[in-house]
This record gives sequence, structure tokens and C-alpha cells, in this order.
Amino acid sequence: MTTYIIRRLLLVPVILFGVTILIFGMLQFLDPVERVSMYIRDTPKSDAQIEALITKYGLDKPIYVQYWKWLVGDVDPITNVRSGGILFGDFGYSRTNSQPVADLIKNRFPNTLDLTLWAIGPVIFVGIWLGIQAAVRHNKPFDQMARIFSIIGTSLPTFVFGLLVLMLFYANLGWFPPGRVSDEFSKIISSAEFTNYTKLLSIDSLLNGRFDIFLDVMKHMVLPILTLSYISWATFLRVTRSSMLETLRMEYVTTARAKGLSERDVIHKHARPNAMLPVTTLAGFSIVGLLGGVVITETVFNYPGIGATAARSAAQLDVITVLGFTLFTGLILVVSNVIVDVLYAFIDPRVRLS
Amino acid sequence: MTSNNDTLLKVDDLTMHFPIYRGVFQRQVGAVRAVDGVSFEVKRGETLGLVGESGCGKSTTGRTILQLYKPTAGSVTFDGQDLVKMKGEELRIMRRKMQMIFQDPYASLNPRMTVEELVGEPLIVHNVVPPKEVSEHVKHLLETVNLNPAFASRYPHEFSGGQRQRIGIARALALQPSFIVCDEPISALDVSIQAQVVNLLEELQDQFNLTYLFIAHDLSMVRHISDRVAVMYLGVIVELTGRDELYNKPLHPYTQALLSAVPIPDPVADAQRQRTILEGDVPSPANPPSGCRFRTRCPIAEARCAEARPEFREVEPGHFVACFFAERFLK
Amino acid sequence: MAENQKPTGDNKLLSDTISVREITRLERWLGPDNYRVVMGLFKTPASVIGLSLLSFFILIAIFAPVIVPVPEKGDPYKIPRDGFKADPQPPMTPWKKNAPELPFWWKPIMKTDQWVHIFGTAQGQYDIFYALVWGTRTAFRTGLIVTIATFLIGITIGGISAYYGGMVDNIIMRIVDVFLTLPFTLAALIMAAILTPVIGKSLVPVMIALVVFGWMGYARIIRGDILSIKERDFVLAAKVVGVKDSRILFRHIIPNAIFPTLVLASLAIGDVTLSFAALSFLGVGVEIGYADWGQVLSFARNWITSLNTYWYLITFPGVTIVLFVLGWNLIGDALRDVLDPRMRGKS
Amino acid sequence: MSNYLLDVQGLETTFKTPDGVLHAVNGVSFGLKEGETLGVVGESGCGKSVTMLSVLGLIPSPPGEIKAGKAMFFGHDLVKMTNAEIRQVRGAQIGMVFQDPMTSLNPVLTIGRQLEEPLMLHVGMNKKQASERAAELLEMVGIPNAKDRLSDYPHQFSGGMRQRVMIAMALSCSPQLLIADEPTTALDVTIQAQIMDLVKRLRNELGMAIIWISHDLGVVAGLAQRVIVMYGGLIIEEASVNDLYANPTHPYTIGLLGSLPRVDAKERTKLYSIEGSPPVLYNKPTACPFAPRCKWAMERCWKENPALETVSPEHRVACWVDTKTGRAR
Repeated sequence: MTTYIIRRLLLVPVILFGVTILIFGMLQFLDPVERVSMYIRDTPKSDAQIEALITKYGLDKPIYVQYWKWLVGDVDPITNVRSGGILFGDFGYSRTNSQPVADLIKNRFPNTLDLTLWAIGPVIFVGIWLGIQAAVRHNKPFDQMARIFSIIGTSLPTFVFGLLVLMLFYANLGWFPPGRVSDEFSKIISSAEFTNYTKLLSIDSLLNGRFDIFLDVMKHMVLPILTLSYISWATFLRVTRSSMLETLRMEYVTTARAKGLSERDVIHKHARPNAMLPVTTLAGFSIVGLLGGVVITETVFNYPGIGATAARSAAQLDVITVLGFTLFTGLILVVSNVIVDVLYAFIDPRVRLS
Repeated sequence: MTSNNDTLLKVDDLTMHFPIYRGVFQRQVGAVRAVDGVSFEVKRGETLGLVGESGCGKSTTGRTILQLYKPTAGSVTFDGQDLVKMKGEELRIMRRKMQMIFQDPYASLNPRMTVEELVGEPLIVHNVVPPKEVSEHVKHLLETVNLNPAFASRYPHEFSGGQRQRIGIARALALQPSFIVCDEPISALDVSIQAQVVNLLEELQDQFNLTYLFIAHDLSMVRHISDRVAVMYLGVIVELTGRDELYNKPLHPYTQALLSAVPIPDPVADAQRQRTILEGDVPSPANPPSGCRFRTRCPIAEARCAEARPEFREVEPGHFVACFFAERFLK
Repeated sequence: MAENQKPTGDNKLLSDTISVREITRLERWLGPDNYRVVMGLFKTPASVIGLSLLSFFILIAIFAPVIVPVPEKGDPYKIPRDGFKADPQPPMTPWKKNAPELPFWWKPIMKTDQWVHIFGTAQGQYDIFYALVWGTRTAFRTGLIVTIATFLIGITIGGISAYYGGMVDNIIMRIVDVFLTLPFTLAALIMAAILTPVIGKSLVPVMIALVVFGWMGYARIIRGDILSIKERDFVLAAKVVGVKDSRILFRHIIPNAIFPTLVLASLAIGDVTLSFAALSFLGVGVEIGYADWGQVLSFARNWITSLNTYWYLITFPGVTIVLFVLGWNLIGDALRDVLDPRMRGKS
Repeated sequence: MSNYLLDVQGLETTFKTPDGVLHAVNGVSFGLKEGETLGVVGESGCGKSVTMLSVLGLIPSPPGEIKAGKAMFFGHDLVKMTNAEIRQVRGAQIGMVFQDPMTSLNPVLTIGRQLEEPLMLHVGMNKKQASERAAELLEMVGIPNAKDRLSDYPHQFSGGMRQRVMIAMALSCSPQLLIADEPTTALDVTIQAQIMDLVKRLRNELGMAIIWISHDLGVVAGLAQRVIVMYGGLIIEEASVNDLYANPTHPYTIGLLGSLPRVDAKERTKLYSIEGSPPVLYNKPTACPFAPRCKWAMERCWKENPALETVSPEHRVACWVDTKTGRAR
């Protein structure tokens, strides 16, 4: 298995290299003036300044020079200050948000993380539970209901669902407002008396002993979490159900029954561990799904995470900002995929012991 | 082994190793020695049975002879020409003379082609009959294998296993080959169907003067159909001789054990015979034992068996054995 | 065995007269697997509902000019506006200005020639009904073009990967990994944002973005199918018979490999339409006022605090999109059961 | 009251399939004495496996359904038992071994855990006792280093070894009956000989009754005391093993034996071949299911289904024709 994990890890730099090439390739569609903002920390003031920057970062040089400068940036020989260089975490300057993209990520990503962390648990466990129940009750009413739920779930686009729940639970009932936190609390949060331990508001509010803030934060997050989760529920349900149905037809399940085990033990001790193997892989993909899903969900709910920011920047054709975000999430995904693959190797003895 | 005009096929030291790649950089760390130095010849008009357990390399031997795999070493002389040296078009044209019948009648027929297209394809790709006459030819071929020619426009899935195998046989016959490799042609069929196909193969052999290499794991069926039989174990032939000679006077301990393991559909005879039960499993062909391949399971193995590989030698006229102690069983 | 009953083996019953199954011409033409897939469509109630929903939308797309005629000399995909007032108008508000031609069916049914905003108007007085009817055409058009393009690119790349194997295969599959690493929505957003200044505001940038980040699935599936079919006995059998490599590829491998991918592609039209609407909802791509479902829905974003009043901003477009995608998914779900090899062969 | 250990009467089982209702078993009756070995022979689809799975209540339902019949085991009808009741029988009093050792063991659980399960469940052992007993069982079926191998997973065993594990598992609670469903079909002939040798030894040591299902008349000949031949979901012949092979009476049995070449044959003769293919039963057979392939078939064979009749002591046949004379019986 060690070779398997090493091979998997060696793939990471390869994929990351590919991702940078792909994004750099897309950048080539922009004219140099636009690309200049990759390397600077504030808005350029004059044409001459832009010209100087183009020369400085080799944007008139051959493409491999450009790529290299894009990766490592440029060190000023006099001040010894590095500017640009995505490898050093400098993703350029966001024109529409008037701040460096890296800072933007630092500010917005905790909000997105807060949201996805709350969503991911329910997504995985509820989906798997539903799928197993549906498979065990194959073709019975529960199974039919689960199937209908799953089809409707996958047919309700996030932006429609989000707007519908917003109409119902906010506009009509007034229960769950959009946004991040109520105005009365946002001042407290930015003040000195509120310590940011994790930057995840839901946790920090508890750590500061402000249960009222926690409640308010959760009130704002209920609808986004629900919106983010339900499509994944449907997917998990479907994959778990079909994997479980397949497993239940295996001969070793008949063996288990022939041993006189109760149906409960047959399902939970013999069938489920096998049925979970393909679901593990799905868990990796669902992280991709969630991070993609935040773009629309956050936009619908005016939730200040990286998704909503990316969408707003894209609508204003601020490519650099979206690029930074994409590179960043791409990195997260590469890492989480590796984790899932290694996890899979541990769960399946056939892989673990080879 | 000397060959003369009677010899249609001569296989000399045929070797087929499939590389194994392992490790972080997928370097070749070894090879599955599926076929490891196999020599035999097949005379015109005879049936040579090739028998052995699963994984012994018998199917690979058949496929390598037909150059479906490029052999690692060795030569295959067919009708005086070395097939291993042939390439591309030359080999393609040569295929007219040698055909194959497959084990699985469900997998070996393209599901998207009709019986007529399947059986007619060899005629078309080799341009042996004018396109207009293909259909007529196919009908004739179907009759030859006892299939109703009215079904020529149907698809394989409309037929039962035995009927599909007949379609496969008709396709193999289309180019009027002189040599057919039968790769376990009956082992996927129901018991009551097996005899139908075997009888048909025998009839066709008489009718068209065919030469068969009949590959099987079923010793009783091989005995029934073959003139001579070769026994394979772990990539090598351990014994080769005439069918009666082999079954009456097996000289290799593996052949003896194999024969005694075959169930006989007769409780009285079954109770009377002597059994040799082999211990353990067949070793992996990726890591075969040193010296004699069979020594790990052999009841009479001695120290020298681990040191050198016993030569495949002619103990009696026409009786080849690869065992140091073959003479012990010569009564 | 007693002598008198020793069988002779010469009782020739024509074996093939017995168990040849009678089958229909359609089954013969499609082949067994494909036939089951197609028949599965008409057997399950879910997919019948799906098919009806789709037919409904196809009819709307075809008869769009009859259902709501285009204003004179106008671009049909430009939603007509009843003035420029910001606040949306509720359903059945009469047209005041710039009303398009009255459709022929209105008068006989409603007994009046007062043409109204059937579903109300969005902000800026865009007529929602018109947008939804003509948006159906946009949906099919983008769905079809993008799907066909992704399918062709996907099977070409996947085919090359499977055919050459080795290093080529390895490199192509890593490229596929790279494309799959980026979250789809974000990647499509950039692509569209980059292309919009180059091409201009239209359907094209978003469609290209969807194609660039949409082909990987097909490449993977067709590659897997070709690789598995390459190993099947019937390919070997063709080789034994002396069939040339090119004929083996086109006559034996591709016809057997392409069907599952083709089915997936035809089902993906729903998903593609949805992605298009999503990007349009986020504000990239088409110019404001273009007859496109996502665009109409995005108008609702500015009114989320008063959606209780302006419910029609999301209800009508929302229901339209959901029904459309539901139609495809119902068919897809039925097909998945028939296609999934793991679900097969229980008898 | 019969003196049988297992007494099956009039068993009928059907399956719902997309193409129609498959009549897999159509009224099967047989008895099995304590300690007896019964061979059940037939081609694929003849209903031999389904019969035994029905007896143990292991038919997936739906699509399977037991339409009629009973299976008396120690005075209780297995068919009528509740799930909880039959679970006490399965694994404890009746052990079962399946055809494919590669798929019949759970790939993600250790061999030890799978062996211990029935012991803890039926015998009431604790984990430690069960683990010790499991090692003994592995030793009993001839697996070397039994103790160490308990923590191994199935994929670390060869096919023959896995089948030994299956046998150990089936016999772990000392059942009165072992049902073996083609346990050697997937194995090589030398491994098959090992397994049959093992089963014969265990039969002598433990004295359980055995039902051995096989499509191979040869395998059954060396093992069974009595043999049942099945065709089209029906028993068509039943006799003691010596009688059946010496005096096969049903045309199908005659044909089957005639179509088998023998490794000990004295001369080379043309094989007898039964034309046509086995039936697929979408209708319950109302006539003799073998009639279309039978060279003795008479008018009556196409109209009525013959019942099993005793032709000589311990020998029963379902055929309208006396194959010795070629005339109606």
C-alpha cells in the first residue's frame, strides 16, 4: 500500500502543475494591460506605469518567461521586496474589491468554510442513512419515496431552491434572514472585545461566550446549509442505495444468511462495510460539489464568502479575482482527493494488504 | 524432434512472458511466465490435445501460436514458414489457413452483427468470394454446422449457447483453414450440449481434413477427441504422447495425479481405482519454483529436482516426458 | 449400461428449430442491450412522465412565435419591455406600451383583445411570459449545441487515449484530472468572464465555457468502454479471422462502445441547460433582456426582501426550469437502472 | 411420520422476471435419511440449486416465491417457519457451502471473524472460545498455521483454501445436514479431488447427512449413496448410486451418461448426443419437459407430465416409456 500512497502523493505536484498551466493558458486570452493586475497591489495610475510593469514582469517576453514570472513573481533589486508570484501566495490585485486577492481570500474563506463544515456532516450521514434504508426496503414505499425525493432533489436547481426557501422562510415568515449576521452584532464582532480564535463565526461566538451571537449566526446559516445540502443528499442517497442493492445480491450475503445471522447483522455487519467503499470515493467528489455549490448558494443568500465574491467579480469581468479563488479551491480539492484516496486504501483490505 | 512433410505445425521453445510492473515508477519487476519454453509438433490431420489446469498457460500457448500475442522467444513454423517473423499484411493473409474456436460463445460473437455478417466477414476481408456470393456461401456454411440457414439474418443473442458455438465454428470454417485452435470450445456449454459440439467437430475434421489443437481442462473429453495429448503444468509441457499411451501408462507424476483426480461416472470403477491426491495449490506463474516446476507438489520429488530443470526427453518412441524419474514407471 | 439401450447418437432433431426466440424488428436492429434500454423508456411510468414533459417543452419551443408573437422588426430573443419602471408588475397587468402582436388564441379564449402580462413583469418591465416561452428555445439551443460539442470532443479525446494507450493515455488522463480538479462553476465563471470582452455579450462565451469544462466525463467513459471492449473475445475473433485494424476499430469496437456514452450525452442536455441558466443567473454571459430562463430568475435577486409581494418573479421561471430538468431526470433515472450493469442480469 | 431427516414434499418455487414468471421448481419431493449422502444432478437451470435454497428460506423474495410444498426437518416445516425460527436452523443444524469460493466469503472481514460468528451466535461461545474453536476448525479442514491465518482476509487465500474455509464454517456448529451447492465446479480437477477427499473424511468423522448438488455425474458417482436427476424443475429419476449408473432408465439420464466420455474408456466410440437445448420454463410444464429432445417420445409425452413411479426397489422414474422395450410403460 505504501507504493500506492506514494504514487498518489507524487501525482499531487503533477496535477498542481497542470492546474497552473491551465489557468495560465486561460490568462493568455487577456490583454497585457489586464494581466498587469496579477502582479501589483493597487490600481495602476497611468499608462506609463502600466508600460513599465509590462516590461518588468516580462509580459512582452516569451511565454515560458511569463509563466515563470507568474509563478515566482519579481524581486525588486533595490528594495528586495517581492511582488507577484502565485507560489508565494500572491494572487494579484482585485480590481472590483480594491484589495489584494490573497487578503480577500483570508477575509472571505472562513465564512465559506463555516458554511461547508456545517453542511458536510448532515450531507454525508443523512444521505448514507437514507440510501441504506431505501436499499433494505427495496421497492417498498420508503424506497419509492426516497427515489422520488432524490429525483426531485436533483431536478431543483440550487438557485431556484434557494430563492424559494428565501421567499417562504424570510419574505413570508421572517424566520431566517439572508446575509452573515445581524447589524447589531456585526459591530461587536469587529470590535476589540470579540476575539477571533478560528475566524469561523459560529465557533468563535461560542468561544467568546456569546450564545446570542451564535444563535443569530446560525439563523443566517440555516437556509444556506439546507440549500447546499439537499442536492448532495440526493446524490449520496442514490449512490449508497445502488451500491447497497448490489452488495445485498452478493453471494457472501447469502452465506451470512445461511449462517443464521439476523437480517440486522447481515445488513450492518456484512453488507454495509462493502457497500460503503464506492461511497467513500463519492465523499471526495461531494467536497468538489459543495465548493462549487457555494458560488450560487452564497449569491442567493448574500452570504459574504468566496463564492458570492467570485460571482460578483465575474459578472464585472474581474478575471483576476476569480482566478485567485479558483487556484485556491483547486488546491483544497487536490488535497482532499488525496485524503479520500488514502482513506479508501485503508478501508479496503484488498488494497491495504497489497 | 524431427519434422517432415507430415508436420503441419512445429512449435519450438515457445516462450510468452507478460511483464509485471510495480512500485512508484512502475518499473518492470518480473514477468508472468505464462508459457516458458514449449516445444511440440502437430501432424497433418491429427488432433493434438493440450490439457492442464487453469493458469497453466494452455490458452496462452494457443493464442501465441496464432500470433495474437507476440511471443517473447521461440519459433512457430506453420506449413514451413516461421509465423513469428511475419508481420502485418503477410500475417493477416496467413490467417486464412489457421483459425480459432473460442471458449465463450457469448463473448466471442460481436452482438451488433448478424449471423450472416459474422460468418461472412472473413470472406469479405480476404476477398475470397465476390460480394454477391457471400450470402450464398454463408448459407452453405450454416448448413455444414447443422444450423438452419433461414436464421442468417438474426443476431447472436437470439440463439442458445450451443447454437452460438456452431456460429463460431462456421466462421472458423469460412476460409477453409487447414488448422484450427479449439480453445476450450465446450467448457462453457451445458453437459448435454457438449457432446453435440464435439461430435460436430469430429465430423468436420473428417469432412475437411482439418488439424486441431484441442485445448481443454477436461481430461476425459481430451482423451475422447485427441490422437495425441500434451499435458501442461505451470507454463511447460510435462508429458506428450499418444492418447492411449498417456492414459494407460502415464510417466509423469503430475499426469498420474491428474488422471486419478478425474471423476468417473461409474461408482464401481470409481471405488476401485487408486488415487493420488496432490497437496497444496499450483504456485504462481510469476514466481515459479526452481528446477522442476512440479516439485513443490510432487510425491516423488528429490533434492536434484530443485536444482535443475528436467529435460523434455523422448523416453520411449513418441513418448516425451520432463521428469528425472520417468523410467521408474516404465514397466 | 445394458446392451439393448446403448444409444446410437444418430437421432437428428434439427436443434435450431426449437429454442430460437422470436424477436421484433426493432430489437434486431438495435441489438439486445440497446433494445432493452429503449424499451425501458416506455415501460416505467416515471420515464413516460418525463417524456411527456419533454414533448411539452419541445412543442413550446417549436410554436414559440405562435404562442407569443415577436414585436415588429424586433430580435425575437430580446424580451419586450412595457416601459422602464423599476418595480415589477403582477400577473395579468395589461400591456401599456410596446405590446407585441396579440396571439391568435388570446381573443377566442379570453374574449377580449386586451393583451396582458400573463406572468407579470420583472424589474424594468420585461415580460416574464415572453421570456419563458422564448427562453425554451434558448434552453434547447444551448443544451443541444453544448452537448454535441462536448460529446464530440470527449469521445475524440477518450478514443485517442484508449486507442494509443501507454504514455499518450497516461498524459491525457492526467489532463482530464486537471480539468476535473477545478470546481466546475468557478472554472466556467472565469472562462466566460475572460471570453466575454473578446467575443462580446452573447450566448457564445458561456457555451464555450461549458464545453471547455464539460468534456471530461465523456472522455473517461468512452475510454473505459473501448478498453474493456478491446479485451473482449469477439475483437480477438475478428483478429484471428484476419480483419484489418481499422475495420476492427470501426466495425467491432466503436459500435459496441459508443451507445452508453450516447445515452448519457442525450440525457446531459438537461444538466447543460441548468448550468447555463446558473451562469446566466450569476450574471455572466448574455446581455440583460435576453430571453433566457436564468436571466429572468436573476432579476429576483434584487427583490429578496420583498419576495412575498413579488412571488411571481421566482415562481414562474422556477417552475419552468424545474419541470424541464425534471423531465430529463425522470428519463435519466429510468435509463440508469437499465444501463447500470450492476443492476442488470438478475434472473 | 417419516423416518427422514429432511422430507421435502411437492415444493414449487417461481421467480418474477422482466420476461415473465419463471417456474424454477415445479413440485419436487424427496427424502433424506440421517447420515445419508444424496447427490442431486442436473444441468444449469434445472432447479437443483433453487430447490435447496427454497428449503433453507434463502430465496430472495421478491422476485422469488415458494408457491407450494413443505420441507419437514425434525418434525417442523422449514417452509412455514418464521424468519427468527429458521435462523435457529440455518448454520446450526443445516450448514451450506456455495459454488464460488471467490465470492462467498466477505472480502472486508477477516476469516477468523467470519468463522467465529456462527459459533458465538448458535453455540453461545464468547469471543475467545470462538477464536480457539475457529482455529481448530481450520486445522480440521487442513489449513496449515491455522491460528495465524485467522487474522487474514479472504483474498489472501487460494480458491481451494477458501472452499475449505467455507466447509469449516458450514460445519462449525456440528449440523446434522450439509448442503453443498456445486462446491467444486469453480475449482481445478486436482483441487476438486482434495475437497472431495476432505468431505469424505469429515463425513466419516462427523457423520452428518450431505446433499451434494452437481452438474457432473462423475463427481456424484464417487460420493453419493443415492442420486436424484432433475430436469425442467422436476425430479425425473431417483435411485441408489450403483443402480442409477448401471441401469439408467429415464431417456435423459441415459443420454447424459452416454454423452460423457470416460477417462477409463476402452475404445473410442462416437458420443451420444441429446439434440436441442434445455427448456426455459416460462410456463409450468404440463407435458414431459424432456419430450422435445427425446427420441422415445410418444404422443402421450407431449400431453401429460409423467409422475415418479417405482420401477424397481429404490428406483423411481418419471417417464411414460419403458426405455428397455421402447414401448409405453
